[in-house]
Amino acid sequence: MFTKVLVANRGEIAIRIIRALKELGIRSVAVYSTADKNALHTRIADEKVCIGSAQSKNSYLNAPAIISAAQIKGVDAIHPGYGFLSEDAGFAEVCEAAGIKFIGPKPQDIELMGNKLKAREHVNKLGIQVMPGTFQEIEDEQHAIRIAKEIGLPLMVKAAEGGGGRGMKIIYDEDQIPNIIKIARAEAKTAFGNTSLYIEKYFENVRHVEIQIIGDGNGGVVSLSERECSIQRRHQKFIEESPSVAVDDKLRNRMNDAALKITRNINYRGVGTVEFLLDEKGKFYFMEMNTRLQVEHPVTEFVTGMDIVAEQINIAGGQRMSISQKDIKLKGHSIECRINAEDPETLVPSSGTIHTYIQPGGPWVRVDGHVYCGYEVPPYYDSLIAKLIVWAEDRDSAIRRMQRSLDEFVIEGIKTNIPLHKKILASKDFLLGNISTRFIDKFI
Amino acid sequence: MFTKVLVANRGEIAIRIIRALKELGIRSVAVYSTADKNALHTRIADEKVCIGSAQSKNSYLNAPAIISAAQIKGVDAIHPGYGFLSEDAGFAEVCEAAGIKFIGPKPQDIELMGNKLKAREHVNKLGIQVMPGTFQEIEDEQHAIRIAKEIGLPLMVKAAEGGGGRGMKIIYDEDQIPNIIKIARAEAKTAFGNTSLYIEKYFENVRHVEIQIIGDGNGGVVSLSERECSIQRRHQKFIEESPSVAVDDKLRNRMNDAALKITRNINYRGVGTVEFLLDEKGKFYFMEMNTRLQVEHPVTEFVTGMDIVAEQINIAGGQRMSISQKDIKLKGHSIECRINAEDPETLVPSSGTIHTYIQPGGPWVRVDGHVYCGYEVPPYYDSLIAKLIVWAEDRDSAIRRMQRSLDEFVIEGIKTNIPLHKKILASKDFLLGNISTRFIDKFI
Amino acid sequence: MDIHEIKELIDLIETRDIVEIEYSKADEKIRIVRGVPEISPKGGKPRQERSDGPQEAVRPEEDEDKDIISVNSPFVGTFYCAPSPSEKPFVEIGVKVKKGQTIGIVEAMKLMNAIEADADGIIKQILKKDGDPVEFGEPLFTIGPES
Amino acid sequence: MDIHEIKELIDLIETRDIVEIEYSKADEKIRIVRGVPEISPKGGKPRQERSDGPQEAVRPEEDEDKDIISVNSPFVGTFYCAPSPSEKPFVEIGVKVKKGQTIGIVEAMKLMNAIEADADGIIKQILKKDGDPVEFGEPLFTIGPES
Repeated sequence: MFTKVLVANRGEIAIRIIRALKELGIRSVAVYSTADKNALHTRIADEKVCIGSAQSKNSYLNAPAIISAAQIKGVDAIHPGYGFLSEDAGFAEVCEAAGIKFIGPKPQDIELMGNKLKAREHVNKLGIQVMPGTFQEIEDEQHAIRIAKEIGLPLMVKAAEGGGGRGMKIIYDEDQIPNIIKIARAEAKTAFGNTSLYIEKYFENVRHVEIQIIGDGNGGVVSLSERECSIQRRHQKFIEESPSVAVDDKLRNRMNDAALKITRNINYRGVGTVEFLLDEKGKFYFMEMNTRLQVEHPVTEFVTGMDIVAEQINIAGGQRMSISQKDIKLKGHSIECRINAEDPETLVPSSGTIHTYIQPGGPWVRVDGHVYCGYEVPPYYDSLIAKLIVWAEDRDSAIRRMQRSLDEFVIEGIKTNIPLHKKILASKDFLLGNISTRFIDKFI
Repeated sequence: MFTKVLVANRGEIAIRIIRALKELGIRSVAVYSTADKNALHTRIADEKVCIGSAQSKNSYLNAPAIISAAQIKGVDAIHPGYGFLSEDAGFAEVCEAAGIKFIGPKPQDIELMGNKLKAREHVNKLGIQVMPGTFQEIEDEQHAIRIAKEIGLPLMVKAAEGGGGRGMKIIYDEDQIPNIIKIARAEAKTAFGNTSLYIEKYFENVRHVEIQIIGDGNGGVVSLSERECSIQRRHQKFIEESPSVAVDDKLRNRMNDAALKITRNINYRGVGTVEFLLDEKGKFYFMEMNTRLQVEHPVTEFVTGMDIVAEQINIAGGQRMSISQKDIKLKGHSIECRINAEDPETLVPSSGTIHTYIQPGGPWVRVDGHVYCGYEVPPYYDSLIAKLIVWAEDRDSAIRRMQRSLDEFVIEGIKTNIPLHKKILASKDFLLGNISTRFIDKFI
Repeated sequence: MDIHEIKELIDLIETRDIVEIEYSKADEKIRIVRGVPEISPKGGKPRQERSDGPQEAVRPEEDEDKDIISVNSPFVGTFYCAPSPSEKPFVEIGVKVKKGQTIGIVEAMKLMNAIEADADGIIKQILKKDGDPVEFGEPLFTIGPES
Repeated sequence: MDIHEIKELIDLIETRDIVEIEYSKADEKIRIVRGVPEISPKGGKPRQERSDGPQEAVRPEEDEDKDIISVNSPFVGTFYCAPSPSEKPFVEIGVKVKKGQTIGIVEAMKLMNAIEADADGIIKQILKKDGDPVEFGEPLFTIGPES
C-alpha cells in the first residue's frame, strides 16, 4: 500500500480524502494556492505545499506544479478528487510516467468516457439504450437541422468533451438551431478546448438516476446501486438521495446490470458513476459516465455502509475488492443537500468572511465541509462550502431529519442556498417524491 | 402522541432531545437559567422559558418553576434528560399529578432503583449475582468493621441514595473505617440529603460493562446489549464503546438475560441501564441501574441503528416497542469520547469564551455538543461540552477514525481534555483492549 | 462656521467613512476620525432569535432614567393584576405606591405569589396584562419617583 | 481652515491608510493616525500550524527595510544554487548583482528554471540551501542596495 499520498484538490473533497488517508494510516500531503493559505485542508493534512497563485489554472489545474510538488514530497500516489484534473487522461498518464500512482481509472478509460460520443458508441454497442441522438459530431447547421427533423424537438446540444452538466443548450425551435450551434461551439472551445458538439433528444419530465460502481481492475466490479439526483439547478445537482423512490428492486437490478456491463467490459478500475435518464415508464437511457469520485458519494456510503474513498484508495494501492455484489444491501434512506455560498435568488457566488458558523449535529447527521467561523470564502473557486447528509430508517424520517438539520445550520457573513433547500424539503411534491430534472425551475 | 414537550435540561442532552422531538413532529419548549440565555438549546427549540437564576437549584433543579413553565406553555409531557431531576421519583409524581406525562419510568421504579440497597435486594432475589456486600445500611463503625472482616478488604463505601459514580469511598485499611464512614456520611447528607451508607467489595482489575434496555410498560422489554465504560476518571466515565472486547456472544446473551430479568420483572417502562462489574473470568456482578437516558447512548445507537431517544418518546406517548429482541443485531463498532471543558491535568473545570471552534466531520462521525464559536462556557454546570462519537466496521478502524477526529477538533479559549483522549487512544493497552476501571489512574 | 457649513459637515460625516469631526476656531483645531469598522463580536455574535417563543421582554428604559426601577417576576408563572377576577387591579399607571406594597400576583403551581413594590414611587408602566405568562426575571412594572 | 479644506482632508483620510487626523494651529500640532490595527478575526483566527510540514518561510525583513526586496520562487520544485553540482554557486552573500542576472535555479519536473535578480543590488540573504524543496512564492534571496 501507499505510505504517502498527495491530494491534488481543495475544499471539502480534499478534506474527505485526507480523512480517509489518515484512517488508513497513510501520510497526506495537501497542495494549496496562495488564496487557500488558511484553508482547512492544509491544516489537517500531515504536510502541505503551496503550488501557485489563486487562479485555478496556476495552481489546482497546474499539472507540472502538482507533479513537482509530488516529487519534492516523495509521494507514492496522487488523488485528484473531483473536478480540476480528475478526468484529465493526460494528467493520469503524466503521473504514471513520473512513477506516481494516479488514484483513478486507467487513462484510456478516462479518455473513452471523457469523449461523450465515444462513450455513447461504446455503450450502444453493448446493447444498452443510450439517449436518442447522434453518434457523430455535428458538421454544420444543416446537419443539425436534419437531425432535428429526424429525432424531433426539443433537442439538447452538448459538447463532446463536456460533461458534469456543463456545456449544454436546449433547442425548442428549429429557427434557433444556427444561433445555438454557434454559441455552443464557442463556449465548448473556451470551456473544453474542443469545438465538437453532438445532439441528443431532450426529455422534459424525467429523472436523473445514476449508478455508483467500483472496480478493482482485476475483473472485480460491483455496483453500489442508485442515487436520485433529479433536483438540479442549471444542470447542477442540488439535492441527492439514495435509494430513489422511482426505482424498485426489479428496476434496480436492471440498472445495476447495465452499469456493470458497461464497466466490466473494460475491466474498469476505480470508482465511477454511470448516469441514466429515467422516464416515467421506467425506461432508462445512458447519458454519460463520470470516471471519478462523485460529490454525492456520501449518500451511497450511508445506505451501503461502505467507505467508498477508503475502498478507492485501497484498490489503487493494489488491493482487491473488499466486498462482492451479493453483500451489498441498501439500508434505510439518505439525503444530501449541497450548501453553496451563493445568493439563493440570483445564484451569484457569495464570497466574504463567515462570522457565525454553527453546524448541525446529532444522530445520523454528517457534514462534509471546509469552512469555519472566521474563514474567508475566496472568490476564485466553486461555491460548494459544505455537504449536509443525513440518514434515517425511511425517506420520510430522513426528510424530517434533514429539515431539522437545515434549521440548525447557521452560516452568517455570506449568503447561502439554505433557504432554498428548506423550501424544497417542505414542498409537497418533494415529500411525495414527485420530482424531475425540472423540479427546481417549476418550483421557483 | 404528544404535541408539545418541555425539555427540563440544558446542554447537549437538551439539544439531543429537541432534535428527536423535531424529527417526530412534536413542538419543543426549552427552559433555561439566566446563565444560559445564549445557550444553543434555547435557540433550536420552538419555544423557550427562563425558569430561574444561574444556580441549578434555582433553575434546572427547581421543580415548581419547571412545572409552572410546563403549565404556562401548555405542554403534554416533560423530558428530564439525564442528571438534574431525571431520577427524582417525587418530580415524576408531581408531573403526573399535574397532568403532565413524565418521559421516564414509573415513579416506583425510579424509587426502587434509586435506593441502591433496595435495588440490590430486588436483583438478588431474582437470583442474579450482585456485588458482594451488605443489604442493609451501615449502623455504625463497629458494624462496618464486622462487614470488613466478613467480606475482606478493600471495600467500597457507597451512599444508598447515590449513584452515577458519586458518593463513593474506597477502604484499603481497617484503621481508616471510622474516619471514612464519618466523611462519607457527611458527604451523603450534603449531596443526596440522606445519610444511609452501605458497603460493597471493591474489585481492582475489573471492567464496567452496562446493558442498555428499553421497555414499553406493556410487557415489552428489549436489550440493546452492552457498552464498555471502563475508561473512567474519578468514577466518571470518559470513553465508552460498544461492543466490548471482553464480551463474546455467549456472555452477551447472559448479560442481556440478566438485565431483561431485572426489568421485565417490574414491567419496566422507558429506557434504562443495568450496570455490571465484569471480572477477568467473565463473571459479572450487578452494581446499580440508572432509570434514565444515559450520556453514552449514542454508541448503542450507532451499532444497533435504533434512535433510542425517539423510541423513548414514542413509548412515553403510549406506543408499543417498534422492535423485538431478535431484530437487534450489533453491527460494527462505536466509540464515544466525552469532551469536557476542563484542565486535562488537574480536572478543574474551565470556563470562558470559545474563540475558535472547528468540529470534526466526515463519514460516521457524530458530534453531540452545545457550544459554538463565540460561546461563553458558564462556570455553573457540568463540564461536558461535546460528545464525539464514531462508528466503523471494526474496533481498529473506529479507533483510527476517532484519532483523526480528535486531531481535527479545534477548541480554543478554554481548556479541554482532548489531549488526554489522544494519549489514551494512542496507547497500546487501549488498542489491545486491555482496559479496566483503573486504566486512567495507571495511565496518567 | 454657519448653519450651512454645519449641515455640510453633517452630510459629510453621513456619506463618507468618517465617524468624528472636531473643529475649534480660536487657534484652529481640527480632528477627523475615520470609521472604524464596528468591532462587533465577530464570530460569536449570537444571531437574532428565530424562535417563535416569547420575544425578549422589552426592557424598561432603565438606562435612560436612573431613577426608574423595574419590578421583575421572581417566578415563572402567570401574572395577575388583581386579587381575583372580580376585583379591581392592585395598581394603575400613575398611582403612588409604597415599598413593600402588593402590586400584582404571579401564580406558579396554584400558589399565589405577591409581587411587591421595590421602592416608594409612582407606577410608570404595567408591562404585562392580566393572565399573561411570565418568565423568571421578566419586568412586570416600572416605578419612578414622584415628579 | 474652511469647509473645502476639510473635504480635502476627508478625501485624504479615505484614500490613504489613515484613520485619524488632528490639527491645531497655535504652535502647530498635528496628529495623523495610520491604519487601524487589524481587528484580528476573532473566532476565526487560524491557529498556529500543527502540521509537521514545512514551516512558514521566514519572511525577509521587508517591513524593516523598504529597500530590501525578496526574490521568491515562481515554481514549486527543488532549489539549486549552482548550474551543476560541480560548479560554483551563482552568487554568494555580499555579491553585487544586476537585474535579470541568474542567481539560482528551481527545478520542476526536470525543467531547470532560472531565477533572476529582480533588481540591481547586493545579495543580502540566501534563504534556501542547495537541493532544498521550495514552494510557490517562497522567498529564495533578498537583495538590498549597495551600502
